[in-house]
Formats: sequence, C-alpha cells, structure tokens
Amino acid sequence: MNDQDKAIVIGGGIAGVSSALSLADNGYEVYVVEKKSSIGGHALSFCCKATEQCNSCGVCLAKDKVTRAASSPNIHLLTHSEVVGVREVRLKDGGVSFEVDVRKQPRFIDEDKCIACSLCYQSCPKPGIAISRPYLSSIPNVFSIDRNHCLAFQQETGCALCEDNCPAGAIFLNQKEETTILHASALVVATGFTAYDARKKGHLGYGRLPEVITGLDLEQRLLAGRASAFFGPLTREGKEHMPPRIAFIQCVGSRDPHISQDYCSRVCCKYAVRMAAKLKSQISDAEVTIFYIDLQKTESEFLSLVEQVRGKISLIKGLPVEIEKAGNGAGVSMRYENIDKGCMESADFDLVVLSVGISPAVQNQILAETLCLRTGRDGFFAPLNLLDSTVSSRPGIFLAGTCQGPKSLVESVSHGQEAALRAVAFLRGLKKKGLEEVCHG
Amino acid sequence: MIVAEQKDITEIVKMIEGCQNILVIGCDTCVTVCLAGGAKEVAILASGLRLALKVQGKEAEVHETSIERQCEKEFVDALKSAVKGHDLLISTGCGIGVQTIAEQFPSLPVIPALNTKLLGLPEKQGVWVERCQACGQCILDKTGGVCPISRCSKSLLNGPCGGSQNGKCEINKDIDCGWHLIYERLKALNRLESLAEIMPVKNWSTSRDGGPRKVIREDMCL
Amino acid sequence: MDFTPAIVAFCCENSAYRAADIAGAQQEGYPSNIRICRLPCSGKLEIIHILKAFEEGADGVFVFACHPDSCKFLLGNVRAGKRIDHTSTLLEKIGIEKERLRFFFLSELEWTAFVEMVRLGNESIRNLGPSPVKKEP
Amino acid sequence: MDNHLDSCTGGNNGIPVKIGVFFCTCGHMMNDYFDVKALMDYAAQVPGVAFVDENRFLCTRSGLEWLRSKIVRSGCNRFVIAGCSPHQYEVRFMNVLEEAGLNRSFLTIANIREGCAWACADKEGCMPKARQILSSAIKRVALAKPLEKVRRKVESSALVIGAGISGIQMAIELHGLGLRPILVEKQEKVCPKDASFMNPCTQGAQGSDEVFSSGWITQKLKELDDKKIEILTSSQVTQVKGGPGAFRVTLETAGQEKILDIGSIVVSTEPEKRAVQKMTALRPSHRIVSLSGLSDLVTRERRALEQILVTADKRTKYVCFILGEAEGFAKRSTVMALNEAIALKKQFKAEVVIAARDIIVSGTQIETLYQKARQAGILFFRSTEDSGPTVSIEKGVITVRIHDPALDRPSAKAASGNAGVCGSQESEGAARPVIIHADLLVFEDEILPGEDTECLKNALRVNLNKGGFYQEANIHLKPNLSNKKGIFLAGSCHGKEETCEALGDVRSVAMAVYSTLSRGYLETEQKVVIDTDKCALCLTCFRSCPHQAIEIGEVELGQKWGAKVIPEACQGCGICAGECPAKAIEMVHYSDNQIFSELTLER
Repeated sequence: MNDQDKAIVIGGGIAGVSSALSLADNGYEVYVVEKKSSIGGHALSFCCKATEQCNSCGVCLAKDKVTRAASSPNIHLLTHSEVVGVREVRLKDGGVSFEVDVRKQPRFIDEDKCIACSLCYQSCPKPGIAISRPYLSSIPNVFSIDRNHCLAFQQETGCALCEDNCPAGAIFLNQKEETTILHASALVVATGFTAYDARKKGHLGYGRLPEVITGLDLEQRLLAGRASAFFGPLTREGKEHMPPRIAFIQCVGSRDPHISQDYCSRVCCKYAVRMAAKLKSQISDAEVTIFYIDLQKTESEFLSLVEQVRGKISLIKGLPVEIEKAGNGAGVSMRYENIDKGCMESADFDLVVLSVGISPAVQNQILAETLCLRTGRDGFFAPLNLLDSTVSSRPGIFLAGTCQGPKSLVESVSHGQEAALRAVAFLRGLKKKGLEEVCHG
Repeated sequence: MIVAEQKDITEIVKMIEGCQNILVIGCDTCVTVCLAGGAKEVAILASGLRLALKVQGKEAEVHETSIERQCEKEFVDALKSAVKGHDLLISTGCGIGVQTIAEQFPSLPVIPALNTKLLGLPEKQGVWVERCQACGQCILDKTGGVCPISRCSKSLLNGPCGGSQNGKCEINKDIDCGWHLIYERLKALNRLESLAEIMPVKNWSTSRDGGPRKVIREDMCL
Repeated sequence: MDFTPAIVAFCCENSAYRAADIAGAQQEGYPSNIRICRLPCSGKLEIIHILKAFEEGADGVFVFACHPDSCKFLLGNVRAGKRIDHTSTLLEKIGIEKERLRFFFLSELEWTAFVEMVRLGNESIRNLGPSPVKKEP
Repeated sequence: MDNHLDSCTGGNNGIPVKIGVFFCTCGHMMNDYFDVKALMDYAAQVPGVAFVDENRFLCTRSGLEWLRSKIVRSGCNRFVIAGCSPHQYEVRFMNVLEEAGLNRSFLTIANIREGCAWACADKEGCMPKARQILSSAIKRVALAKPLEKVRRKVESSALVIGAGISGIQMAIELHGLGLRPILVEKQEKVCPKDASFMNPCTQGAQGSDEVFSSGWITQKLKELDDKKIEILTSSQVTQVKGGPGAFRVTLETAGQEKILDIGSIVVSTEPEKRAVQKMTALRPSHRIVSLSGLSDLVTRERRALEQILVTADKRTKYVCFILGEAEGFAKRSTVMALNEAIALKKQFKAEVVIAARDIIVSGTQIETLYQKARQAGILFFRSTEDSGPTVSIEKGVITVRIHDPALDRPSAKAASGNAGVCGSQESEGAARPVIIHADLLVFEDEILPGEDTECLKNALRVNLNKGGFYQEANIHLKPNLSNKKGIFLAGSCHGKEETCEALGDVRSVAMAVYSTLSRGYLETEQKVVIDTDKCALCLTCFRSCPHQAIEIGEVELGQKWGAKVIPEACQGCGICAGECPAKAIEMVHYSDNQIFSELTLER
C-alpha cells in the first residue's frame, strides 16, 4: 500500500479512535499509536451517569466506537508505544511522506497469543499491581506486566508463576523495548489531556484529607459500585444514620489566572451536575451542593438535566476559601463565599468532589518539539486558525480532540471526525498531485 | 375498516370452561390491521389461555390458526381439517367472522374473542376513531365530507344541539362537535350557504330500523 | 424454602448482556438459575415471548432495557416498557402474580447494579414460590 | 427435542442439518469450572450434532486456522462455538465461516465463559447451566436462516438543505472531497440572513484577530461560484424516499416539481429569532433593541445608532445588556453581547453594563473575550436566580434596576456609588438595586426552530427534540446523526451556537457523508425480511420503525403493494418484527422460533 493511503494517529483516546475509524471506513490504513496498554483513553474510565434516564454523558458512545475500532481490519493498534521521531521523506513519485519512529515498551505478554483467560492474573502474587489491565474487556483485551512491580524483575530467584500458568505460552519476561519505523503521509495528533492536579490547590485539601476526591476519582468509584458503599454509618449531632453531605467544587484548575489556566474546561459543570444527579438517585436523602462561579447552561440536554435536579440539589454561587478537618471529627468543614448572599459561610461535608479541569497533556511540549508543532500560550497544540481547529502549523499533521483545547466527549468524537476530513482531503490532494506529475512525466 | 378490541381474557377463560380441545382462529384482514385478532394476537391469546388453564389446574389443549377472511364461507370451509378434533372454536374475527364460522360448523360451539366496536380509521398508531355508522343513506355530499350521523353524538341533521362549547361536544370534552367540524369545513369550502338548506327527516329504515339489511347486486347474482 | 426458581432474563445486547458479561468477567457471581436470552433490542421482545417463557416453566421473567433516551434504536426500551405493562395486567388476569415479571433499566457499565438486581430479583421470585403454571393437575 | 430439526430443513433446501460443536477451553481454564469432556459427550448425543471437538485457543491465529480446517473437514453446515461471550470474538468466528464458504448466520456462540463458568455463584449450578446454554445454542443454530448480503450502488451527490453559513461551508467541503453537492435554498437568493450567528472574536495562533465578518461570506459565495456548485434557489424539499446512497428527493423549485437521485442529505437550515418576552412586554422604543437588532444598527444603520449614543451635551451614555432571559443559546448571546459591548465602549466611549446571572464561557476563546471586555471597563452585574433585573420606562427614560447581592454588602454600598454607574441608591431597605438610566437597552434574542421545520421534518421523516430543533435527545445520535441513516444534521439547526462550533460540526458531517458515499457502493445485511403474502398492509411497521427504514409501495415493480425494508437504512433492532400484527416480519438472526428454542427449560 502507498504511503498516501496510510495515516498515523498518535493517541488512542476517543478523539483518536474516532479519527482512525473515519479514516479506516474510507479504506485508509491507520496505525494508532497509544502510550498506555489499552485504547479508549479517559473515556473508558468514566461511569455511566444515567439516573432514571440517560443523561447523555456519552460513555457508551465512546465504548461503541472503541469496540468498532478494535474490529476494523484497517486499524492497527500499537499499544505501549510512543512516537519518538518524525522525518519528512520525499517519495519517488514526488510526494512527501512521514517516516515515524515508534518506540514500543515491552508488555511482557504477547498480544497475539494472550487469550485473556486471566490465569496469569490469578496466579500473580501481586495481582492488579504487577499484572493488570486498565478495564475489563480493555482493547486489546490483553494483560500487561509492570516491570516496576513484578517480582521477576526484583528478586534474584525470579518469580515466574504467570509464565508457568499461562496456557497459551504468551508470557515473555525477556521482552525488550523495540523501535519500529512507520510510513504514512498524514499524522493525526490526538494525545488528549491531563486532568489538573488538584494537589496544587493545597487549600482544598486534596491528598491531605481523605474526604476530598476529584471528579475522576468519583467516576472510578461509581464505576466500581454504588454510591452508598462510599460512606460508612454516619453519625453526627448525636444521631445515627445521617444522610451523607456531598459538595462539588467547580473550576478547580479552570478559569484561574493564578495558575495561567484562565480558560473554561467546558466539561466540569456538566459532569458535576450529572454525577450529583447520579449520587442523588442512588442515595435519595443525600444532601448535594454544587459550588460554582458561572453555571455553563448550554446544550438542551444539560438544560433539562438542570431542570430535573432543581430543588433536589443546591447550587451555590461561590467557591471555597479553605477546607479543613471538621472540628467534631466527622467529615470536613468548608468556608466559602456565598456570592448571592454576599457573605462568607461555612458548612460541613462528608465528601468533597473537586471538579478538576482539563490541562494540557504533560508531554505536549516534548511531542510538539518532535513534530515541530506550535503550542499556544495555554499549552495546548495551536491550530493555524480557530475556525478550522484541526489544521496544525505543519502541513500533513492534524489535531484532534483535547490536545487542541478542552472538549467534551461528544465534541472530541466530532473533532476526531473533523481531523479525519482534513487528513483525507490532504491525502487526496497528494494523490492527485502525484498522478498529475506522473502524467506530466 | 372494521375496528374491534379484544375482550378481557378473564371473560374468555370463563367461556371456555369445560372444553378440552380448543382452536383459536384469527382473521388476516380488518382485525389484523386494527391489531386485535391477527396472527400475533391469536398466538398471545392461545398462550394466555393455556397458561390460565394450567393455573386453574385444568387439562386442555389450545391450538391456533389464522385465515385470510373469516367473513367468507370459502375461506372458513378450508378450516375443516384444522377444526377436526376440537370441541370449541374461538374466533378473533369481528362479529361477522364469528357468525360465518358458526354457520359453517353448526355442530361446534363458537365464541367471540373480540368486541366489534366501530367503523373507523386509526387516528394515530394504536388509536381508532369512528367515522361511519352504516346508516345506508349517505349525506356526506351535503355536509362537506363530515358525517353528522357518526360524528355528532346525537346524530343531528340540522346543526349543533346548542350544548357544544369551543368546538367540543357536551357529552365529552374530548369529542369534537361534529357540527362544528362541518361548519369549519364548509367555511373553508366557501359553501356556508348550504347550511341554510333544511335536511328533511331522515328515513332510518335504511339503517337498523328496518331490521336486518341486505344488499343485492342483481346483475352479479344469477 | 428449598426451591430454586427458573428465571429467564431477556437482555438487550447493547446494555444488560454486556453488563452480565462484565459481571461474569469480574467473577462477581450471580445465581446460576438465571438464564440469559440475548436480544438485539428490548423493543424486539414480544408479549408472546414472555408468555412462552412461563409456558415453558419459568418462575420469573426479567427484562432488561437501556435507560430512557439511550436506546440505540431510540424508543425500543419505551416500547418494551409498554408491552411489559400490558403483559403484567394480562398475567394477573390469567392468575400469575405480576411480580414474576420484572422490568429494569440498565446500562452496559452498571454491572454491579445488574448483579444486585438479579440477586434481589431471584430472592423475590424465590419468596413467591413456584409458578402457579407448574401446579400438578 | 427433534422438532427443531424438522422445522428447519425447509429453510435449508431440504439438506439435513448437521451441527458441529467446537469447545474452546480457554487454555485449560474452563476445566477448573466444569468437566469439558462431559459437556462434549452431552453435546454429541444431542440430535443433529454430527461433530464435536475442542481446542485450547480458538481465538488465536492458530486457533482460527484450526477452526477453518475443521469446519471444512467436518462436513457440517451449522456450528456452535462454546467458549467466551459473543461480544469477544463472534465477529471473528463468523468471518471464518464466511471464508469457508458458509453463511455467517450459521453460527451460534454458547457463552459458557462469561455467562456461566465465571458468573455462577454456586459451583454446583455451573455444569447444569453450561448444559442448558449449550443445548439452547444447538437448538438455536439448527433454526438459523442465512443472512443475505445486499450490495447497492450509491449516488455521489449530496443534498444540502439550507444555504446559511453552515450550508455554504458544507457544499464547499463536500466539493473538495470529490462529491457532488447540491445546495437547496428556500429564498430567492443565497444570502445568509443572519451574519450575527457568527462569533467574530476568535484569536488565532498568531495572535491576530481574525474577524469573522461579511467578508467571509463574500469570499465563500465566490468560491461557490468558482467551483460551479449547483444551487437551487426558491426551492423546498417536499418528499424523500429511499435510503442512504439512493434517496429519491422531490423538490418544488420555482413552482415546478423536480426529482433528484441523491446519495446523502444534510440539513443545515437556520433557526428563527424572536424578541424575548421581557422585551415585548415593554413599550416599543428605538432605544430598546435585541442583540440581532443591535448588530443590524451597527452594520446597516449606523446613523441611527449615532443619534442615540452621540448627543450635543456630551453626557456619558449608558448602554445596558440584559442576558439570561431566554432558554438555550446562551453561549451565542454571551458572545454577541461581549463583542458588541466592546465595540460600543471603544467607538462611542459609552458606559456599558452587562447584567447576567451566569457568564457563559464554555466555548472557543470566550473566556479571553470576557477578560477583554472586563479590561475594556465593561461593568458586569450578577443578578440573582429569583430577582432578575427589572425595566421601567417613565417619561421616555429607561430605568433598569439590578439586584446584585455583591453590592448589598455594607462595605460594597459605598463602592457601588462611585463605581461609575449612574447608580443612585434607592431608599433604605433590604434590597438595594443598582439603577441605570439606559440610553440603549439590549436584550438577547430567543432562538426558535425555523418556521419550515415542521414541513421539512415531515418530508424527511426525521425526528425533532422537545424544543423543536433537529436531532432527538438520544446519545447514540450524537454528534450529528438524524434518526434516519444517510440524513445528517449540521450547524445551528441542531443547536450549535457559535461559528467555530458550527463550522466544526459541518466538517464532521462532511466526513460522515464522505464515509457513506466514498466507496461508490454500500453493502449491508438483510437483517429483516418481510413475507409479502402475510403482510396486511396495516402500516404498523411503517409507523413504528425508529429509523424510517420501511416503505410502503410496490414490492416488485408493477406488483401488489406491501411493506418493504430498505436494508441500507435498517439498523437491525427488530422493532418492526415485534410489532407486526400479522407475523409477516422476521428478523433473520432472531426469529421467533429461535427465541422460543432458548426458552425451553431442561427438566
């Protein structure tokens, strides 16, 4: 196959997957280079936010796309892999193509041989740490071994229980890092985002107080079980079985010039209200409060969700000043500004959820250097023109998803498709030019 | 189209008491279209009866079949072999179907599974409304294509009764006043003056008042 | 009471069937007497399928559909809900407790809820005892 | 137990059904849960089963190779694979069947791993359940009918309905992909009626202000012209038949009927605007305008604007924007208000006040725009949820009272007095509103679905959401699908608010259209078959198909009418089969008999 029929998607998150699918559907050969052991990115670690009805969080949409990508014959998944070098090469027919170095870290389990029977996991002395997969039916549905935790790499005697137990002979503890070279005429960068590290906001107590968690933590907890399991028996004011008090703090790492993340992350209001609704539907007497600056009332689905929770959860305009262990020992105490009342107030909570925002991915700068791309003041990859935000500063390289700026899950799917369009148009252009040159020659 | 609706299953269960071998017969025409007695409903009814019998601890067999049109002797005749061995027939046809079956199989009891309701049309999926009462003397030409016999609760012929309000019938707020509809329709047709014409007393003998009716096409019957 | 009910669970392959798979893969055991019947959409489920299940000796029938507004086929779940309502009344008239037919909304990711629903559902059917259909004549 | 065999030989052209059962033991893992050997023996004695074998890794490459050879050598025509869940490798196994020259529907997976071995809470229940699953699968596969594949040539044309900003961009994008766009506009001329739908401030990577203006439109219109894109003006779509790749569209163009064969359809109509209720409740005044009215003033009637904001007395003029009165499209109004506010502040040195409950910044660069507005000295007041700003007109003076709780604080009271607002404090009381005597009062527009939405919706047979915009509230239709395959939605007709978003949406749709049409043909499985002899033409399926994949008409050219499925539009939900009162519709892979066969309980 010609290089002009091939594309490389860097990042197997939902935007990358959506992009790859669109390209593959049109007959292009697509390589998806994913750093982690499974594609799907953040989206697959989110929980379903349906209450009595679907609240359009889009997680199932993501799951659908990822499953489709996994079974597409035109998509090649390269997990544990990173792009480490890119060169432009001139082709014989005059066209230009990229030569991309991809470094693959060892997984120690052969992807073709593994049958996901989970016997290695069961026999491992440190299951879930040394041998794990990020989610059930991850894609590819293959376990991976973490060198830093696996006993085989730490003890001289060498544990090889997994190797002994694997019925498929898929475990290779001597696997080495390897570098492969891929060729393609178009690249799609879809490396996603890093969630804002809430530890940097010391006054909110994340990492210090066990009652304070982030939205992502809550997603994972809800994915693993029902909300009622989070709380032990709550006793206060001398009474037992008190309903849990839950607070959501908005704009943690968003709209904040002090940390030069002075943009809106676009997703937090929505996920906070959805999760608040979910918690409320699972624990009907829970007292849920959302603290916010400006509630981003856009999109009709969200408006009707806000309508649905009206009166059931409280919305307070204002952000906390500090969160400390509560004096009486139960939960945390929060001081906050109530803008609507124009005064400082304080309240106690059993769980505080920080709605962390979308920060540019940590590796953006390195990748930008590798690919000779420009990043913006905010640290995201900068498009040439915001009216066409998938076109990067270098021809042949396109941007998809949250690597370009904050986007919701559905917006990322759409953006991935957009990037595919630009890539297809670019590849078609190259081909046409190639043909013309051949004719002229 | 004839519109019917299924009887309460408890009523049917009562009617089949004592029978051992039951055949449920569906009709593929009107009652299929009005979702009351087609192949699907026959299967549900038969299964429901089997369950009900088992719950009551009775042993009886319920079989099912369906024919093109129960109101035709020829189609019903074709059931002869299927009917064999049964001691009760249940018809999910309209009243006509039940009677045709009764006439063709005089030795077997036939019971109706449906209540035949009206001649009408589906207003939307699952909702049927009456449009004709088969009065035998159509006057739709005079009333702008809206039938006062079936659509006016009192079947009045010369305008509304005076009880209608905001275009709704005094019998029920959900029913449109037939005469209001006629007025609107004639207004749209620019023919309001035809309302001034007095309609004579209707000869109801062509309707049910004259006893069972008959239609004869001389040229078609030998 | 030493009675293991026979239960048929009609599962939409877009949600509950996957949830059941995940529950399985998590080795999160649920009662083995639950028989899963895969459907392309809960909207495909017909009244006759439910009745047939009871005829075949099921003590309970569970139907799992996607949450409202998330049916891959828009309104299949709503249709299923309406059919279930209709069937419940029918069952009651026939003399089968309507509690033997249960309808649940579930998404693919709510496998913990699936296990919970199935366990509780199984318990409630067990408490109801064998289906009246199975009475010896 | 034998009857499942009798009933299906008919469907198999009289060839006796021979079932091959393959067990995958997933390494040796399955043996830990039940005796696979015993299960195999059990399967072997089920009538119809002609071949039983096991493999340890069916899903691996070598396993699939093994399967292929066994399928051919076994001489069987139906297969059961007992192993992991069908969601794992069903597709892969079906492909193997196909490669071996068999129909892919002649395979049923017995889910004995996720569905049994791993799932059973009690070990004793495991074996009977596995047997149960296995016997259902065998019975089910015996009843399998072939899934036929249909391949249809597709048109390369795409109909773009509505020549607004999105429509124009859409046509250009599709043309760039080598497709043939046809632009349909109901007006006499292509001229986006509302330039103010655009978000003028988007800061580019170079830091330059790319002002999105009428210049953009002129350039795009020229592009349409240069590329010779077909445009049908004064035209409306009246009827659409067929499915993706082969729609037959009837148009009324300049009073004449026109029929086109179209591959795909994009709806990119524009919504309508209406003054908000709060504004209509006031006496009309040239000093009270809507946001779109204001942008008209700015672009077209500058003199009128000058008359309001420039007077001889050189008194500072006050402009007040009230936001948050309309449901939805808040992003659009915030962007427009911020832009206009900055412009008025700069050009007329006016004192500009924006009263809003929440500032909507969740869009491309809106936060930057908001900061810019604040730096420019625009004043923001936050009204509370329950007491929005009130407006009164006395002797021609427009007075706006805003309750901003932040200014209710004792410390803030004094500050608000000299904050530059012409605010005097009203008499002592609990609530102390800020009072503004506005020279120009601006409300946002209420955005409503276009007036022809109902008409077009009926012609296209697509669903609307509760607000009347295109696209039903269902996550599976996101980002831009309609309920009918092959019809896509782009731009503000389904709620996209700002220009960046709308243009992005357009490109995403263009990709979807291209994916539908690029190969020149569509290949689909005929998942649903209708028995025309049984069809009572009751229209139930036609009315209940969620994807409008059923048409009523001549089944074969010149023959009797009946219901027929458009396989390209069908998504295989089986709702029609479930609703059909005549049992004329059958889902090939989920026939009633197959479902019944799974219900029989082993006693």
